[in-house]
Amino acid sequence: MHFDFTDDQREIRRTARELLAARSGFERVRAVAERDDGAYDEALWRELVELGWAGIALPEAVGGQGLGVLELAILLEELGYAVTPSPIFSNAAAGLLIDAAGSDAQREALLPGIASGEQTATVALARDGVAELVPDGDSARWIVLVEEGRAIVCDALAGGLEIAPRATIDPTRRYARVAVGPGALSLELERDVAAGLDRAEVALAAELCGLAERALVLTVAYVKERRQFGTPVGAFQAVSHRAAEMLLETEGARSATWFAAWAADAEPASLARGASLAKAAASDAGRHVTAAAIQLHGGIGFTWEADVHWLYKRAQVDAALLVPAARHRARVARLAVAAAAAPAAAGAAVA
Amino acid sequence: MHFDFTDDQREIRRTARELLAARSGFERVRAVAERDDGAYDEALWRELVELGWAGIALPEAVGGQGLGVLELAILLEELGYAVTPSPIFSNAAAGLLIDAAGSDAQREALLPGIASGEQTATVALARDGVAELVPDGDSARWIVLVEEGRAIVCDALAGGLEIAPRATIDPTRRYARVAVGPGALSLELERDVAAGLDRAEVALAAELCGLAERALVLTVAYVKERRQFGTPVGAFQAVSHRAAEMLLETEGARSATWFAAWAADAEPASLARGASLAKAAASDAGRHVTAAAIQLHGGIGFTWEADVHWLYKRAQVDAALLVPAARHRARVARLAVAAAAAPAAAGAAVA
Amino acid sequence: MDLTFSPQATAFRDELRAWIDTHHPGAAPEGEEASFAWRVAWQRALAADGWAAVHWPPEHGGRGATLVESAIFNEELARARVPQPANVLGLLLGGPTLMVHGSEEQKERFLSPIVTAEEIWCQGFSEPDAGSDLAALKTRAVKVDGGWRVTGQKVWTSYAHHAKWCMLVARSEPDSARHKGLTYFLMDMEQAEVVVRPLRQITGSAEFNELFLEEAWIPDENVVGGVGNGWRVALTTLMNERAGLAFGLQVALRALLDELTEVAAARGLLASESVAERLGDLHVRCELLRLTAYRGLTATMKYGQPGPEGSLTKWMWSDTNQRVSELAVELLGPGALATDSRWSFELLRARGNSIEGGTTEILKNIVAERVLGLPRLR
Amino acid sequence: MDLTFSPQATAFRDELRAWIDTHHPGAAPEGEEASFAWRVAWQRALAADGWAAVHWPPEHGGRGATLVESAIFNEELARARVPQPANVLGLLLGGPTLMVHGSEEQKERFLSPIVTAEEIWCQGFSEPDAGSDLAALKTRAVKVDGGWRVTGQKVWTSYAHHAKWCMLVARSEPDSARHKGLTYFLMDMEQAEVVVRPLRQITGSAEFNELFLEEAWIPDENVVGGVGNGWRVALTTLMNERAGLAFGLQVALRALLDELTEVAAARGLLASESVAERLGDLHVRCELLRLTAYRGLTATMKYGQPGPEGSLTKWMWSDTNQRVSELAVELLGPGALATDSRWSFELLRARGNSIEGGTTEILKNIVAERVLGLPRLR
Repeated sequence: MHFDFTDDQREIRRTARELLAARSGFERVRAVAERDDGAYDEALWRELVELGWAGIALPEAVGGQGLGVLELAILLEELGYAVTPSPIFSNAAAGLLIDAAGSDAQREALLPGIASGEQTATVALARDGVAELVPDGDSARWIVLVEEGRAIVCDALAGGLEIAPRATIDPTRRYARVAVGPGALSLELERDVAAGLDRAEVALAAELCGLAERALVLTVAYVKERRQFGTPVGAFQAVSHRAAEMLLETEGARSATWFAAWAADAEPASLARGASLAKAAASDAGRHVTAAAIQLHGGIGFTWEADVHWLYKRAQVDAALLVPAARHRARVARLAVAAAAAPAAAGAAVA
Repeated sequence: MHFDFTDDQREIRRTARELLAARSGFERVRAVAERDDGAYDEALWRELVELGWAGIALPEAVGGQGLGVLELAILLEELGYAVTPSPIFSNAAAGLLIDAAGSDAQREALLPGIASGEQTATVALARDGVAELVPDGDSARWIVLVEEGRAIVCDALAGGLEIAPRATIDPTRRYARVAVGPGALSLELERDVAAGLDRAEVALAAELCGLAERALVLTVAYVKERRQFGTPVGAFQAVSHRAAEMLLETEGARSATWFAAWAADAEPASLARGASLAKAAASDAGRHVTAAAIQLHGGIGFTWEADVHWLYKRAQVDAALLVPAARHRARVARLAVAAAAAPAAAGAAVA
Repeated sequence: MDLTFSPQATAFRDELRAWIDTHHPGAAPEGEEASFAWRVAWQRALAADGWAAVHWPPEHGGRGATLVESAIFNEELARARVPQPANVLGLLLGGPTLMVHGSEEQKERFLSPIVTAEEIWCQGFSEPDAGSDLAALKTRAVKVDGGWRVTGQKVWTSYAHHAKWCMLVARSEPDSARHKGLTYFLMDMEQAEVVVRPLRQITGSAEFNELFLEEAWIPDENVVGGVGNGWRVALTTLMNERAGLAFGLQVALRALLDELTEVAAARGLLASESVAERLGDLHVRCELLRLTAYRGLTATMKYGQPGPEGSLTKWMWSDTNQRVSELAVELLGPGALATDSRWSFELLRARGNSIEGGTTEILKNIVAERVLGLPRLR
Repeated sequence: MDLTFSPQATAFRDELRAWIDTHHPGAAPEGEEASFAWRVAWQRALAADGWAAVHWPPEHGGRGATLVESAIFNEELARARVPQPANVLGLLLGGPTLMVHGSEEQKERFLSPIVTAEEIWCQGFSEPDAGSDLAALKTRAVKVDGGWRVTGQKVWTSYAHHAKWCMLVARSEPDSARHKGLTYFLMDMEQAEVVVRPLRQITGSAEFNELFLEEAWIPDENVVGGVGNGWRVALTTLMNERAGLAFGLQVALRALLDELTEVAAARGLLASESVAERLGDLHVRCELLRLTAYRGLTATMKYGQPGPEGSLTKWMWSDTNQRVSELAVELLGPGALATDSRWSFELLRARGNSIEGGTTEILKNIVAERVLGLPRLR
């Protein structure tokens, strides 16, 4: 039992933290957010791709790095921490889903481009063939739409899709509405979608954890400095206890997300429960902690000039993507009932 | 628009507050709670009956005082404030239901005894003829059971009922489990049950408001006196802000309960919404505020010797009686949809 | 207890409704300037028929409306989805403050152009280092011949770029501490020594401004309530701030919630107990707010001025308003976060509710200290 | 990261499970005295096979279990629904404190009878006026020939009526302030100068006691860690308090939640999304607690001793435990509040969770100050 990162995993974290601090500081995030077209920093994208991060959790056979969902989660937590404008998340989430649910032929056809970052992919839930908000939906080559337990992969170059860029409250990422028209070219992934979707949820949860973590860090620094009534405001329990609650939510979400990522790699039988724990906890933490950060910044936190709102906005969208937290919670309860009804051979893991 | 009590109503409040402070202080509550049989103070009951309070909201024609649900609510708030061990609530709630849902003949047969306190009544929801917890179910002559929109009145003296006294966490009131056997004598109330049940909910909400109010008063007094770290604990925001939240919940619940009581008397079209607002708000307030009171009393609050637990315990049971708060909330939403679909002639009232 | 409106109040409401029906200004035009001009025109229309300042006494162009009628006025405006008059700060804060603390000359000079929107007012209280801690303000007023020279910075000043007059609190005794040595001024915004810079919010729009004052000029006759008495005068303004807008805000909140309820019902979502319970919870909160506000009105009528209980309703309102748009996003899914959805703006704007006009933390302090009588720390 | 147990830890668990299977003491007998005697017998059975003090070093009768094995030990006890050993305070708090701060003679004298339950221990820290503010304690120890005479009052002393030894912190320097001038003693409970009075809780039962000390005698050799060093020694005890029981408590919480889930499922309540979501919410909280506790274990292994993060898990546990019985009442209706229902006791007992062993308010202070590094007030 070792519930912490290995040295190699720490190294990924350190590299990402340093690179993104240097190349994706808030001034760069702001520059992207304030562009009319919201175009990402091409040079940064190339750099991430060169580090192999587009395919970090994909098998070496398709050009990935052959690392695990856990390593991807570490990376995405850092990308969330930096609110980096980048298609890394959407591409990785779609890659995880295709890797898990695609046939060998489908994986060989689709994954190399995703792993190399040359033909990116994205994923969203659809209803009647329409996905209201697809992250990077206007730049991805492959758009994976999940509806009623089926996943189809649409080729954006092949026509038949209506893809309309759609501005959201989160200007640090590009989004599009995607509707599948009658002439669209798509193929259905042949294997079970659930485990792939769960892996995508873990990726999303990791980004949410990073957003919460950063919101907490900014807030703690601010309330130590900001003085009112002759004392740093962080000394008031109204502030310090709320900050403690932010920590509680953030650390709880990270525990669940790391567990789920580990389970995806090492104990797939625990993935369904883990992914639901992670998404439920991280979408709450992401939304609550970033909202608390605005509140504890006071008036400043409500200004465009302060950076805390980028975190809040991204967290809102992340929490709304894929399956809503309420459904994950209900699922956790039903999984508990099922587990009680059919107690498996006691697992060897901590949870 | 005058959202406050009249002088007459204030007089009821003052009389009740003074009488119960003198005759139902915590030492008397404790004496009843610690008796094995939990028998009430007979002399107090006679005194309440002599004041006409057993039938305060029943028509003069059946021997009541002919006052309104609002006057009853004022009284029950005080009985909650004092956690008085007494069948007043159960008898009044059943009386309201019978008055609203009974035919003229049924009302003439049942209400005089209830109004005079000579043949008390009680009310509970049943499932398959069984009510798990009926307040004063072992002493009432008439037991009203509501099930699937029907209300039957059972005569406890006529046999055929299984009535088993049942101890609960609230030793300040007597409860029983009541099951209707095949030989039970019962009559079904002939008119619509909903409005009567709503009136009973308002009565319950009023008692909950009083419990919350008292818990707040005890807590504010305690945290002004209790010192830790060299200062009254009430100066710490962890305490003072929680006390402010207790006030917010208490006052919100009172606003709703008084509105609902007024509507029962003066604007029956608003009663359904009002009763649901009142029960939802008051059961939350009652449970939360009394729990917070224990917490803010610290270790002392967890002892049998401190009196704050009587409030907590009564509030738990009250909140669980009749229709659960969650169903009231759902009902409020559905009433809002219905109101939007068929906008009535704009009411003249504030809400 | 009588929760019906009196025949007079009902007549007032009916007359107002009928008037709004025939004078409804339609939808707001695009653009901030055009929209403000439209609100000025709207106020002039209101003023022409005596509806701009209903709560003011008739001698100053009002109707002497009762508190209930004032509440009805704000509710009806919100219900009809017409805007507040352009000079809302002059009408709600500036005028009433002058009526309490102003000299006869000041009332004569300033009140009438408030009603007609000839002169727009703004409020210069907050400073970057004196937000919740208003008594910490640093803007200093130096006495010179015939008046004062004021230097400093103000923030969260809405309407500053349209305003002729600013209600300004500044430190008129050098090195005075906290609440002492402050004076309340009316400052002419039309001078080079006052620079207004829009302050963009997280919504992307700029409702507020920063003011930079560099020896701005204020003549002696524009001191309100006497030199050194600024804290007391400012409290009158703040009291009106918390009391005044509540009824309009709460009707707007209810309208928003009704809209969400309708959308949810139309999508069939209310078949789910979970959705019905969560929506119902917000309806309950909304109604508790409204009922508690009306209770406060009765108390105010009884005791002559709004009490600290107004802090409760501001707190309830901001909390509930935040919950409505949050629930909208949860129920309606990610599309609600697109800028073409009305919910996305509401979600962002609502985050300010628990900060503006007294943070929730400060409101809880006020409730604890002034309603519950708990001790202050230190 | 590796969340599986090592082969050794798994072997430890399997051996323990098998041992418990064959030594399970069955259900507790009725009555407090009988129940305690049964727990003493249970501890002796554990001790006979080396299971009583698994986390102690072998030379003192332990197994030198790793932190993970200790966690497994507590989890397995809870899972099998067998009680903690009778001398839990000696095993978890007293022994470990002596191993750090005690003299060789003290270890020789006191440790072994802890393991065998020959001598039961209790803890005398809290006082009526020194609850959360432990440094305010007033019980005074006066130096006399060969020892000390101690006078004062202690409260929340569990096991006092069974105990031979009390870990007692008292003020040994008259008029010393706060953390200074305190000394940590081992006080013999078997003397007339110590009066134990049971303290009844809101559940009706008396888990705790009050201690009244009137010139109670403590010989010099029973000072632990030196005169005047009591605060530091007491902190060691408190640190072990928060760390030790977490794993058992959390398994008990999960068992309770599973029971509620089963009852709800059996009644068909999980068909409602609302019920499934609310139950699921508690399962999520329960799992976050468990996972975070295991993360804390890894951190403790790395840094040598439990960190202040333990405050997070205590807080999460008490909050979640309270929610479980509250939800039980909401889902199961008023019958759950009858004393013949297992939920009614849980509901009342859980209210103490956020008070005992550090109130949630104090835990938030600790998290804010020691984990986040926020300034203290004054």
